Amino acid sequence: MAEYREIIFNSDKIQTDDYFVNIGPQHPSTHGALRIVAKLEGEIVQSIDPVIGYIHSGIEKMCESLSYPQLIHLTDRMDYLSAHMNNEAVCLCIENALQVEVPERVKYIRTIMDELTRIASHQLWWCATGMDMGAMTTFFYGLRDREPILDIFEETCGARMTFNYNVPGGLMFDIHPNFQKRVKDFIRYFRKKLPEYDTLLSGNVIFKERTKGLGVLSKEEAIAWGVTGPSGRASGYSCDVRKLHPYSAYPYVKFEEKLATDGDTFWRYQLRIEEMWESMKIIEQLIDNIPEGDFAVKMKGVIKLPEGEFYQRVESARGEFGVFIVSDGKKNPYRLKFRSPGFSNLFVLNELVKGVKIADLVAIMATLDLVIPDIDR
Amino acid sequence: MGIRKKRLSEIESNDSPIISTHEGGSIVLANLDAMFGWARRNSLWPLTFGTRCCAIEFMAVGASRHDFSRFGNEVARPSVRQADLIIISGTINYKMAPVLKRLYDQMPEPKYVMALGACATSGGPFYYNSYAVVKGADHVIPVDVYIPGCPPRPEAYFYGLMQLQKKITKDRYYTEKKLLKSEKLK
Amino acid sequence: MAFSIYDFTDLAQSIHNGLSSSLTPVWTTVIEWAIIGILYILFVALFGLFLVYAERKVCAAIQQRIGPNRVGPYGFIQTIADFIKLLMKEIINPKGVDHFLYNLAPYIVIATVFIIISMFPFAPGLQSFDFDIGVFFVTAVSSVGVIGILLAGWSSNNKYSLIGGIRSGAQIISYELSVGLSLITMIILSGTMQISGIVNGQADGWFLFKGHIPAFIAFVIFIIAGTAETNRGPFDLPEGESELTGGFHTEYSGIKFAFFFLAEYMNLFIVAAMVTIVFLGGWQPLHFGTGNGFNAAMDLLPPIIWFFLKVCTIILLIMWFKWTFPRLRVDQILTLEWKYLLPINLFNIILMSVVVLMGWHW
Amino acid sequence: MTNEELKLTIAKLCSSAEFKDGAQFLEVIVPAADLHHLCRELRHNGETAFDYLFCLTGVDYPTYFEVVYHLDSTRHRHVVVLKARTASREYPVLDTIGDIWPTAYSHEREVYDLLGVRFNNHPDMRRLFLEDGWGFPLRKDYVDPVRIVER
Repeated sequence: MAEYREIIFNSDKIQTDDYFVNIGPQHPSTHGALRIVAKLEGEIVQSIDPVIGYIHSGIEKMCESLSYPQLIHLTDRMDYLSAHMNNEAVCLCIENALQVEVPERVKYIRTIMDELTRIASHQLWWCATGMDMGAMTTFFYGLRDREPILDIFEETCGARMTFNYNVPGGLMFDIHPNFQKRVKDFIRYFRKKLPEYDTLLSGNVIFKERTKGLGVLSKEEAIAWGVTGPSGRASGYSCDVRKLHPYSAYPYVKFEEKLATDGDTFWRYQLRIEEMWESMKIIEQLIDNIPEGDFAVKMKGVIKLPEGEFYQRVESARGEFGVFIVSDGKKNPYRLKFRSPGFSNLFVLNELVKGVKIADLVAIMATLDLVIPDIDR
Repeated sequence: MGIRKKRLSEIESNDSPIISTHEGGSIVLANLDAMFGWARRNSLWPLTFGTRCCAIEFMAVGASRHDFSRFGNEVARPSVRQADLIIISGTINYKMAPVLKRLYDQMPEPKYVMALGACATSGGPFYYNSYAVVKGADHVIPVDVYIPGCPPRPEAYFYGLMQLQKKITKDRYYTEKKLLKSEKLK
Repeated sequence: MAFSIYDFTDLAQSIHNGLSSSLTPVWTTVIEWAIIGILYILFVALFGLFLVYAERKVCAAIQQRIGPNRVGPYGFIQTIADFIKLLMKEIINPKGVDHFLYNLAPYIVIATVFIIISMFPFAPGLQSFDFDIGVFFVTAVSSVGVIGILLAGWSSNNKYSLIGGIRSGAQIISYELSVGLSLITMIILSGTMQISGIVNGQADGWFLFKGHIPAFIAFVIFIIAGTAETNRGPFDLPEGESELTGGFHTEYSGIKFAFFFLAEYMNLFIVAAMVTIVFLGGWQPLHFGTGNGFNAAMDLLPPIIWFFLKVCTIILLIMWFKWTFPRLRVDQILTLEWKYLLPINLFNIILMSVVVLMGWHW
Repeated sequence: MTNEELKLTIAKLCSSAEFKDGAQFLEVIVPAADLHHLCRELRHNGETAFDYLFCLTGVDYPTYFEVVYHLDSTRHRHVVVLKARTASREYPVLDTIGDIWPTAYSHEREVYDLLGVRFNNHPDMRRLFLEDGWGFPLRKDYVDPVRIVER
């Protein structure tokens, strides 16, 4: 839909029925600096054109001039809500390329941190979804429950959001002695609080009316557009990397991959809530069994990957996150590409919003869970 | 008449312009300024503008634990026309810079800018080797307060907010405007 | 009467007598107008500021926060700071707006508020106009406010504003029906359209209890429709932050925005006051039957306090809606009105007519 | 299917494909002319059924650009990596595969934006992240003395 450009420059093509509205780059519902050019007829969206790049910072280019341990901190700033998974993806990629086996303890801690990050991310997504739907109070409930997780993160690695906790070969440092107790406290607390989310938002009749049957994405479409994560699983597309290509401690735990068949906005919402329950189950299975041992293996001072191409997929909070490293044997990568889940998820939006209202566009966008720096990189 | 107005150029930085102008009128103006300063610093409505991770910390500032509404700071306006404060929370790149500039221009006076986090202050982690990032938002618009951190903790935000409040208290907007006017007349 | 010491009729009469004894009738009228005008402006400003403060505290309580607490005790003068700041903000006239309409719109909205408020009896004798068709007048004037919003949306030369304005038009025109029909239901019960008559008719029991089921249905519908009329959540489509940034007031700054802001809260007061007058007995204390001890105890509280107590309760309820519910979609709002509220209302009118005809009300 | 079987199948579909084994996934170097044909076959052939394109990216080499396609099959769960090389670095061009996997349209725009590889038959070949008139930053010879602070 590049036609708005033509229309702007060729005034004889102007139609009186349709008009274009720029949503963003500064707009409360675009979750950052996304611009959506929407072609509207009255309130009804005809088609949209996502214009991205307002937060593009050239991370892939920067990585080419950084060494491997250095570039990990940039992955924090991409999808800052699943920073730990991004870190882990790069570390796993490097470890697989060097064929380093990390200690079991590292695997357990990484998995627990992954799942905590996932819960925190989904909580924030829940806040934002509620706000986009006009229910302001969700914002405060979600962030209230997110703070205890951030406390755990802070105690573990000193940062609330951008951890830089993973290093190739293990972790930056060992967990705090309080870690297990704090995590267990949190799980106990959050098991009580999570039903509140249903009471406040998903149990509400207005919410159900607004989301059910809206923005339906079929399984075939989801696969073809590469929509992964809870958004893809809502369409019945089994795409959980934790199940398909298990990494870290995921082979040791029992958990369900939640699937839905409807593929509408409501199920994209519901699956994220259910994922939080699953994440808590995973953490509970691991938290008492963290084995003793080293928190990192000794790596060489300068990490050099062998020549070749390496790909690592992990399940981030938004879907399949991939790292593709082309190495020429030097200490920094020749080419590094991040396959961000949001990128694919964003471009399916045009398929979902044809013929819906503006308010629905916002709702659909919210349940696709877009993090714009993740898309722009 | 015995009243001599000081020219703007004669006023030194520590020389309060209020005392030297009139005896009667200036005190009213000074009090007006104090009142406006009080009103402005206690009612800083931010624009909902966030680009990167700092925006999430900004949301955390608004949430229940930290709660910036205590400062009268919570009325986040989505429209620039009603906002007093742009909090640049995140990276500004070359594509975003004109947008930011435009937002700033659309804001009504008096307006304040806070650079939250390393990216907005200097480009932060994207300072070196990045082709897209503006090395500090102050290349685009004037910034009043810089808050370090990547991202800054909510406490840091509050410290920055208080610094901004202090700065606004010192504003002599009304008296200076009068002075400027009289300067022009001469 | 038990509340005669709280009656303002004598006070108003004595002021009037004092003025007319020394002045010509024309001057008396002018001065009385001025006094009333100043009183209303003061009331709107102060009560509006109080409502803004109350909303911030109420939403803070719902959201487990503290709310403003730095300016004055418990942040009580926070909104005064906001107001002074808004007064001193630069007023921007964006390029391409229709200047006349753009500047007129906020005044229409705020003027409507004043006209309607002049109809309300805050206490016995504290009412400036008392038409025969008071209720009709209130509903008629309250629809003028939407013209202000439509003009604001249209003249701003902004697509968000336009969508917001049109949404507001559709919404208020629809919900005006429900408001009107629920009022008609109550008019059937009360037998008068005069506001003082309605209030006086509830001396021995509020209409909410007198009218049995139909009155209760009308009450619920009136609160829903009234919330929609004030453009507040879950019906805040015209502003719909997440979709339309600011909606119809996107382009307004400074004092003009303050007018919209104030008018929103005063509309809240108007709806609450109408509910109070029509369903909850206006300034009448809570009475059951006649001449018992309970009624005497209730009379101890002055009527003006009763009035504001009821108003504030309703306002609290409407604020609670806003901070709990997600926003409706525009077609759902219209569906709710035309498919559910309107038929229920029409049925309810018949029910009420039967109740009144058969004399089943007290 | 195992990598060996995949190799046989692909060799049948496209005789000029070169294979590189021993890496993480099976890597196939496809001539640019056969790319679209092979992709269509891989997508619609029931045995291969590569219906999920999970990564598409470009790499800048000294004499050519290489576009790398990571394909996954949700039915058989096997992965193959296709690589197509442009004929030259001066005017790099390949066929689009967006009609086979629609997600490729946006990924190809990204490759065009950052590397300058054009795609034939792409309906919307615009810049994605950057504005018109920028260079192609992921090329190794990209210099921007104004915007880049070198360390």
